[in-house]
Amino acid sequence: MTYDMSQGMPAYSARQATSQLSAALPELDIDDIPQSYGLPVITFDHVTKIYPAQPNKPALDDISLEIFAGEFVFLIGHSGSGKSTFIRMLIREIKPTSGTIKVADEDLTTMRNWRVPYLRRNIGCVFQDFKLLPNKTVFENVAFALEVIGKSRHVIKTQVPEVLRLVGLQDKLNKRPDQLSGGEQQRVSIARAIVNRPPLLICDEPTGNLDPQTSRGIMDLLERINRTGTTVLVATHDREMVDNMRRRVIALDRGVLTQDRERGVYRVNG
Amino acid sequence: MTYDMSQGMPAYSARQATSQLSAALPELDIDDIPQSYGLPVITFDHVTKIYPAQPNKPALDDISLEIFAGEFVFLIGHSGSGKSTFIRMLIREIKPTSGTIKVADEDLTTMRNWRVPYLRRNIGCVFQDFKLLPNKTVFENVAFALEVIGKSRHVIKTQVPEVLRLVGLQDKLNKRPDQLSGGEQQRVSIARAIVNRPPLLICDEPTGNLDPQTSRGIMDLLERINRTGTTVLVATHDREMVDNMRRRVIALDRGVLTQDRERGVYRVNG
Amino acid sequence: MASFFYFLRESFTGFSRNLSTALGSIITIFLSLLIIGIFMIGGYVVDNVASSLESEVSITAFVSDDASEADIDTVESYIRGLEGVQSVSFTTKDQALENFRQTSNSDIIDTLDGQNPLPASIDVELSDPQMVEQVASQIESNTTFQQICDEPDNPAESLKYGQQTVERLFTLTNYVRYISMALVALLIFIALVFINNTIRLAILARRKEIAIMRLVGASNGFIRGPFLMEGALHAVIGAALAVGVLELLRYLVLPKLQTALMFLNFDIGPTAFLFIYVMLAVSGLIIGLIGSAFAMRRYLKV
Amino acid sequence: MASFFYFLRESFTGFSRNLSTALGSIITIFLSLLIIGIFMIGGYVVDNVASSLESEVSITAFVSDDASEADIDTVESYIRGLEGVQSVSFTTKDQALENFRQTSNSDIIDTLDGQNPLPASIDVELSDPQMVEQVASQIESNTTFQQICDEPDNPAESLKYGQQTVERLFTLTNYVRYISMALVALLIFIALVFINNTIRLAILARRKEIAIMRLVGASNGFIRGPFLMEGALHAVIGAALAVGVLELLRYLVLPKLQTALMFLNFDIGPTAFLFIYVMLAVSGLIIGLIGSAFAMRRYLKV
Ligand SMILES: Nc1ncnc2c1ncn2[C@@H]1O[C@H](COP(=O)(O)OP(=O)(O)OP(=O)(O)O)[C@@H](O)[C@H]1O
Ligand SMILES: Nc1ncnc2c1ncn2[C@@H]1O[C@H](COP(=O)(O)OP(=O)(O)OP(=O)(O)O)[C@@H](O)[C@H]1O
Ligand SMILES: [Mg+2]
Ligand SMILES: [Mg+2]
Repeated sequence: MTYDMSQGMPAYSARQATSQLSAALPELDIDDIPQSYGLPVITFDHVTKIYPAQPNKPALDDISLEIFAGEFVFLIGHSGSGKSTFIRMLIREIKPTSGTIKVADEDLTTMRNWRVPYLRRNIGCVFQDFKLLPNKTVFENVAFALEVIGKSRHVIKTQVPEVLRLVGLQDKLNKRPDQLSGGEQQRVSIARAIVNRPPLLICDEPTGNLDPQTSRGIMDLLERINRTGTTVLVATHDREMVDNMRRRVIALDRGVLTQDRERGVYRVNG
Repeated sequence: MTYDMSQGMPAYSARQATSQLSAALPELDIDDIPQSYGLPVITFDHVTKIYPAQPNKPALDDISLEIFAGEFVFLIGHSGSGKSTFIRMLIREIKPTSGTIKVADEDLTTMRNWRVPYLRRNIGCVFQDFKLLPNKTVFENVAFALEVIGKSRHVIKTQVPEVLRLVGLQDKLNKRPDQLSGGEQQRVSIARAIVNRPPLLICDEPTGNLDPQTSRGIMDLLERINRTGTTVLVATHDREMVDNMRRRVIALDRGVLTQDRERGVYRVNG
Repeated sequence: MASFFYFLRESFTGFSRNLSTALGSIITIFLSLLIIGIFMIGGYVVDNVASSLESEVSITAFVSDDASEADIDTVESYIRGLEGVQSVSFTTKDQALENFRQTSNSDIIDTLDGQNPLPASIDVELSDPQMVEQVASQIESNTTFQQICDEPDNPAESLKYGQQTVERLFTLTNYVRYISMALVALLIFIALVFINNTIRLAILARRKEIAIMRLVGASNGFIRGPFLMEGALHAVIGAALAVGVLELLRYLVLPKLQTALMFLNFDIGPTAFLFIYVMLAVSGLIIGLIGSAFAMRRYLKV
Repeated sequence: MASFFYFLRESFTGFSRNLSTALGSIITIFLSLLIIGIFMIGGYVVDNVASSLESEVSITAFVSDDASEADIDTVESYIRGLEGVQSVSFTTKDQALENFRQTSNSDIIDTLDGQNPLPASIDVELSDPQMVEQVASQIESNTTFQQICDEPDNPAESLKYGQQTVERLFTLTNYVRYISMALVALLIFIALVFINNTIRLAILARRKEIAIMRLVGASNGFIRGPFLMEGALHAVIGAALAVGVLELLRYLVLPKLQTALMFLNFDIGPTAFLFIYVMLAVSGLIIGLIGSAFAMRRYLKV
């Protein structure tokens, strides 16, 4: 294959990238491959979400589950089955209609408004629609996640280019989002989510706009990040990826939890 | 499989949907399966596009090709290889830096500005980022494409619900885009593109946010639309789909045409 | 025509959807028109005062004590026939003394011991104050007047019309007019800028919407329609509000001001008000339409 | 402090990126402050006129022709010692006649045949025009004055200070003040509404940006910072422009107006101008900051 890595996917050897990231990632040893019986990072307890605009069809219906520290979980389901709703509740963009959600022992349903930014700084989130700041360059978009938590300009100047190189955007630093292709925007969103090394990483459809090769590169990256102890939750439609990686799979169907199994495959109905 | 069609994918039998659409689609007989040696609908003649913001790396580099009436063509390539640029030039959102582009014998490079809307009304386009009007409901977004070409309210009232049923959104008529899931928004964009039965249909990543089952439904729909004589161009990363359908595949790599073959598979490098 | 109704419907739904933007531009138009309206009313008041000052310009022709009544009648009817004269009246010596007593608060009258040094006079009111000099010279050249005037040696001395005062008055009222016109013009300009800014920002907030419409194949006219309609709708509502408030001012505040400030004349006719209101509505509409059209131009380059 | 510089940097880049929005709000602030400034200067002029009218309030105490100089001196020095009196001067009979001749344009003087019926008088200028009645009654009760006054039977008759005129003058100047204050208040209110509208629209145009910042974990303060900074920057630039234009007006237009309108007093001290400018800058800043903060509130509900 004559494909030049530096274009489609970041030019890193797995070894090199891992050591770079590991310097940045949470305090778990790299070799310490996490077990599912760690502490629960995410707890859903009979959670139901009914959007006011759609009162008689719950977007999520009585969901109870636990996700443990260090897990790598796929969230699958048909279009409109509630995956993004699940994720939006985790970062408290919305509140559940009933039930309780806990993230790292904090109850999101009773959390005070002013604490929400601190919650979000501990959750890296790749949004399905990217949510890049249109008036900032790629560099500034990623740097923003660091500025928000008060990192010094020196730290920003070194970490941002590094993480952009990891997602293969080293030569797009000064472009604005509307000067990027769809897949490049998606990778900026991924870079922003991982740049401040959050203990919890949530990705909503992180490879929907990426070709298979770049997707595989991103997935490898997520897996390596997971291996450093970060809990990773990925909502996806990519059957190939789910089937190949064989991790825990949670399936939703019209808001109902239909499947939750270790080493699962892409199949929505139990 | 217990999956209810009316949720994930439109509740139509292939027969029924075909007859509904055929009443609406261009004047080719359904049985008249088009041959690639029809008239050229799209002609690229040594087209190069260099974005001012990125002057030393052409987004498209000396592309020459022809797409004929009635063809079904996949456009593949890595993230950032120029697929969306290709499409944006077809609807004259941007002009090529050099070379000429013809759509149905009209030269887009010399086309007068006031004629552009008429060009666009003859091209159904599914945008990678959906481009839905945020202040209009699903119904209104789709209806807008008909209002623009001056269709009567009666026609709108019958055709819009029909096409929304085809993409499985019959119960979301009155939602606004921000009340929809990513995949639902994508399907609204598809509905808008096909509702006025354009002779040329261009889809940029139409299934990036859709689960495999819904994707297959959409692809079946596109195929049936193609069978009525509509020329269809689909930019995609969905390897499974390309490999299964075995249609003409055009591959781009960093702006260069690397492959153009009948009955191709997903492979970027010739 | 069908698309007119489409535009109308669109502008109404756009209205309810972008309520806060809509309110913003309506309030801006309303306040702008209100200021303009208040200043137009103020302009009328100033004009009233100026013309009442001007109308006080009159000519007094002093008549000698021994002029015969016939001669006086001749002169009076001669003056009445002159161009620019509105009315002519006669003031006897006694009336003159009485007037003086009333207008002057000096004690000089008391010292006269029954004498009356004041002459009788013919008082000429002018219909056109600017013609005062011409009328005066015509009176002066009248032979009968030259005989009966108070100072026959120099008839001009018997004519009083305060040349200086008249001239000063004209410069004053003209200045007041110019200044208030400049102020109104400035305010209208400022209102225009405000409204244009508001509309520009409102459209800026919807530039993405406009771009999408264009990508879907809407022609510029089709896109412009609802926005123009919306601008016009805002203008009409804003103008209606301004007219309403001005009517309130007219019936509630003006009468109070009038009793308080007797020396100003707030008596503005209903046609003047009608004129002001029509002006406001029309200019609001023009501003709204042109502002929208102008603000949209740069988003409609295809 | 580090984030202060972050905010500053952000507001500058925000500035250059959203140039047309920025220009819009700057122009709005500039024009609003300019109107307010012009009306504040106008207020000073009105005040000048009012107080010069008020300062013309004086008391004239008529003295009989046969009063001795010693008595007059006694009364003068008595009056000089009264509270509220600014200066005292003496007008002889001849001067009185001359003054009368100049101020009155009636021919009555010519008829006096060398007589001088006018009395001499002591003229009292007041430092506080509102004390006119009090000073007058004190003069009236002075025994020396009662002897030398023009009408010894009724000393009050020898004192002229135009009670009615004074009262009318006060109501007039007060009314003018109230009306101009009301007008200035209205204009300030309108300017506030305009600025708030502008800022609201500008932030509305960026509501998506704000929402994204919040989703990425920025605290409200962190988001508000650059926007407030930007609002303040616009306010400062707008205020500077307004001050510049007012300075131009002050040095180019005011002198011309002064020569044209002699009867108005445009003589406003530099401290008054300084006060106006500081007021403009401060109010612009407050408006910009509070406007931004207020406009942002609804987008910062978490
Ligand atoms: N703000 C909202 N108001 C009303 N309904 C909503 C809103 N947001 C989402 N929904 C509805 O809730 C359901 C779940 O939406 P969600 O975005 O969670 O789906 P999803 O699993 O992410 O789908 P996709 O894979 O297409 O992104 C959908 O039917 C959607 O229409
Ligand atoms: N407005 C722009 N200004 C400068 N460069 C641009 C602009 N738009 C796109 N580009 C660049 O041109 C290249 C091609 O972009 P394009 O959007 O065509 O890619 P694509 O094939 O659609 O990718 P994807 O699959 O990720 O959507 C990319 O490198 C992109 O960064
Ligand atoms: Mg989703
Ligand atoms: Mg693309």
